[in-house]
Amino acid sequence: MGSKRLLFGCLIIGIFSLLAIAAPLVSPYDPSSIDQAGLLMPPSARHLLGTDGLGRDLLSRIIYGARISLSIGLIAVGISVAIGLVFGAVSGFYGGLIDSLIMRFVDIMLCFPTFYLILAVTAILGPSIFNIMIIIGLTSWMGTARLIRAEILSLKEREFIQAERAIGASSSRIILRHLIPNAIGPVMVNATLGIAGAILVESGLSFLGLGVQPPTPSWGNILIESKSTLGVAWWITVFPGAAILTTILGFNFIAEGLKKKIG
Amino acid sequence: MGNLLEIRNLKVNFNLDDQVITAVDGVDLDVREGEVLVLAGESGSGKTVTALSITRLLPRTAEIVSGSVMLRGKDLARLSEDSLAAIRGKEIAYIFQEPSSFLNPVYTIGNQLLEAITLHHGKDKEEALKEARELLALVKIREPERVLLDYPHQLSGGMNQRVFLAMALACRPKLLIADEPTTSLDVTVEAQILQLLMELKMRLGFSLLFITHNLSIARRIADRVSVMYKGEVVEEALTEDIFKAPKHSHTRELIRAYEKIGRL
Amino acid sequence: MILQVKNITKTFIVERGMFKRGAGLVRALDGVSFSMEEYSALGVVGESGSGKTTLAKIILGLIPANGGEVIFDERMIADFRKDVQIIFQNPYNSLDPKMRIINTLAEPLLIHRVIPRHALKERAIELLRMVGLDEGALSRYPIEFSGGQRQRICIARALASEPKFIVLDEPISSLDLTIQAEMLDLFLALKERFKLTYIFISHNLAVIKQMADQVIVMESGKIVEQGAKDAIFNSPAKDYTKLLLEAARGW
Amino acid sequence: MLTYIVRRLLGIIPMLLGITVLSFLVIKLAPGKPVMLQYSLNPKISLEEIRRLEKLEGFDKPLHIQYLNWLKNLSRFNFGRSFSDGRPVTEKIIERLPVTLAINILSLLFIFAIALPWGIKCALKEGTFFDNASALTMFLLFAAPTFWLALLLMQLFCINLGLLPISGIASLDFEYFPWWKKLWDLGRHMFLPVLVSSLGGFAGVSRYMRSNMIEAMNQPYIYTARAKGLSEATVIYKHALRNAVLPIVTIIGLSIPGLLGGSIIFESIFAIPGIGRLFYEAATMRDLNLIMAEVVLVAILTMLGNLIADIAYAYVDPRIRYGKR
Repeated sequence: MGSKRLLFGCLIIGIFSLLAIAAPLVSPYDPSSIDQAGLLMPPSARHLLGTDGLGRDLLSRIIYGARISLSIGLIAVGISVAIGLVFGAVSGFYGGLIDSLIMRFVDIMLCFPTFYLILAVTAILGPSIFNIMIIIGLTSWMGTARLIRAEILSLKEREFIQAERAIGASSSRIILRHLIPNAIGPVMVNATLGIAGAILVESGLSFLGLGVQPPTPSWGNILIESKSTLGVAWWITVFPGAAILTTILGFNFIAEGLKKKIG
Repeated sequence: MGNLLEIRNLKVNFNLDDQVITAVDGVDLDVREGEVLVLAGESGSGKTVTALSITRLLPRTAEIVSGSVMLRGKDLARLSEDSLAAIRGKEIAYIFQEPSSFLNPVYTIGNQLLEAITLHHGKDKEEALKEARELLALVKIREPERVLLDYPHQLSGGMNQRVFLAMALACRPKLLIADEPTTSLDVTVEAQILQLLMELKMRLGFSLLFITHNLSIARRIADRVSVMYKGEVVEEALTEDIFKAPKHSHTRELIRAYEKIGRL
Repeated sequence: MILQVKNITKTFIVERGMFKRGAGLVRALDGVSFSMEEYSALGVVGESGSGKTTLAKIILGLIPANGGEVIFDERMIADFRKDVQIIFQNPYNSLDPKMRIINTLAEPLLIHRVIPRHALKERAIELLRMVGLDEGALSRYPIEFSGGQRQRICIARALASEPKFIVLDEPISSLDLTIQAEMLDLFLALKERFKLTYIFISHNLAVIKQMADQVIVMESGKIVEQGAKDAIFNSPAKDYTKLLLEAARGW
Repeated sequence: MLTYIVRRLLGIIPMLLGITVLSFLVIKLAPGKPVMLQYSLNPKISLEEIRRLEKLEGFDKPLHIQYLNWLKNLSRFNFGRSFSDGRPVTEKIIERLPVTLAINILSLLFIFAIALPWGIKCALKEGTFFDNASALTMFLLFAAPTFWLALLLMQLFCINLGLLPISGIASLDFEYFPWWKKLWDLGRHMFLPVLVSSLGGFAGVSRYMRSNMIEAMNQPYIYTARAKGLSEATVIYKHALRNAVLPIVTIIGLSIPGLLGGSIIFESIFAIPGIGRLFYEAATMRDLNLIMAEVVLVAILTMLGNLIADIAYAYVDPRIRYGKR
């Protein structure tokens, strides 16, 4: 069951990643080239997924959008896992005052609904792809930090860590050779879910017009148009949303599969 | 003495994701009226599964493949779930290994005890409360009023096991099945609980099926001993005989180990 | 004197439920003192909460004491971490689940540079044979072994650095009866072979009787009675010791 | 119990301090001077004027003094004036708050009224078609972006079926309706927003309830309950349910930030004049005073939600309420 899900998830994400990497090769049109033949054309042989309000090919825009959405997800989570890992590990391993300080900071950060914080910062710093990655990363590490801390606290109680100390292993050896290999599984699961979350946040931001700015296509900002084309051009609503849904599902499947694998 | 319980050819499988494991493989077992039968064996020998099979208290993955469980001529294996529920607690009661986790953490002792008292006999609240106090006195709990209002986590393991015993005896069952009831307790508390159990058995006259891996307990309390090994009963004999002249090689091995580390 | 334990105290802070005021202090150890001769075997007996395991961890320096000191005779114990080892109760928790047995066994050898790198594998095999396993175990993970086998691996790891002193903390109580008996034989054999001094902690008096020549009886963090094995078992002085013996013998 | 509550209430103080410091720093990230930002669109204002205004608002003082001044104003619920229309920020928020709270509270009720029994049913039918089908549905709900679901539902209910109004919270002629028609009108307008804001939480809570229930059903005390001879219904609804439901209390607290965050998106889609939409407008116009006030407000709401949930949980779980004797 676990491995089947894992495989399925990897397949989905693999396909999207390939499309994203090979975008210039596989997309039928340039994402910003306008087909004079018509705007809001329904799906046809010429435009597999139809065209948007400016007459741009929707499929090409979705393929290029995958680049933006996936890389934002990946890099944002990279940042958040790095921060979470450091804070969580320090907190769990050393305990005491530093632990309570870090955990209070986490509590405070968690009081801010992420979307408010992200929106506030993008509003102030301006919405660029770079800013969005950083901001999502900076506002989503708390879960990872708590997870790592809890893992390390429970591992520290396990007798094999005590046994390592008894044979004279140094702190760095214990952290690197025993704590991290044993804690990494749950972190991977958490990170995979984090990518899904980051992609969702990015699409929401872009949908609100405070994320990736047109004409650069992202799955969220393609959907902006669907507000005004509701009832007129269903394909503009359905396809980009389906791309987001499938990607999120893919990452969730991977996470579920990993969780089962780890036991 | 007649047989209170007769188990014949009991076979229990566990259906796991990718395999079927036979935990109990053709067990025959008799519990006589008023006796103490110790079912001894190491972990994984199938003794607990056998005990739980008697009233079908098994986890979902387990399946009784064949066999009969006759309680005074009634085959429990063929009873409907409802008729079996009428027998559980009333005629056959259980006590378990870790009393503190076998009691529900979110209800008071009083609540759980009253439930056992009123379930099989319609009693009004006053009567039931009186009965509850008497039961706690029976298991030698000194402050019954206080204990009735306590939650399980507020009591020690030994106290919880006493409460558990009171609960099991609420309907004066004919058979008490005790699954390693003292294993999680300290030796001094273990001795007290065992003593209490034997005293109550004399007073109330139930039969006791006692499951343990500890042969020194078997030696102390058993009339007869059945030894289980890999899902089968490999030997059954009077206590004296089995310690003096064990027949099966596994029994011999067990007794040798017991002589070495179980016996002072 | 290979070991002197002087007046050890240890208190733990415990939360007592959210609505009771503040935290309570529990005295896990209260003025514990004893000493051991070289090649002797000390049995520590007590019920849960008596402080046995805390004592073991303090001797090993795994947790700090609040007061008192532990002294290993410097002439005999050269390198503390190499020469003093511990075996824990639960073999299912004592091995890193993510590590092959060969790496687990190699760790103490690498840390203490006992032997050159190229001889690691050979030494690991030797260690496994010593505890009754064979080299097939090397490339496997802990999950593939039974409790008894895991405990054997733990012993092999403890012996890897050729210690002089071992603390055995309830090393057999989570195993099946027949396996327990085998393990005791193994300990006794290894004791002879490596001239070990050890502390054997157990709640089981019958096991203590076999494994120790000196005995300490503990209750709630204090030493109730200590003395030679025969004295404790045949003519106990304290009520608590009598109670324990009585419980172990039956009534 | 009282000491615990007092202790938790005292714990709020450092939290509040942290929340305000963090919010303050976020705003100070802004490149350029806030006053510049505020008046940059107004060509009539001279540089001297800006200096004067800066002094007036204390922007020339060191950071910690600015913070203290801000805190002082904050304690009087004075967040300054909105950059966009010059009205007091507090007034604007108070005007918008009831709608958002109403929708979120309705969503919470909706989530729990359906998700709890649903989760229990899945747990009891573990592994059956019903359970698997619902697992898949929840998985999909979890993965779908809320705003996309909102768009699809709007397409379906408002355009294809024409059953519901597409946006706003009331019809134009609302004021002239008799009370029952007002209620009906409100209901029709609220239906989709409440549904959309519930979906994500619904998936989460029902899965959580399911796993809690499965766990509870496998606990030793369930064997005890069966061994007593209790009926399966009593075993489930007395012994397992209580244990499975208790931790849900804390989930209410934890779901608050998600709901408030979601408000931004669905309020702007459905054109609902709540604080979410207000915040969105403030963000697009870089209305700093308003942004800051709302960030602090939602953080405090979240903190209070968690606090209440924690205390409630401690109260309902006897293991926490009473310690060991």
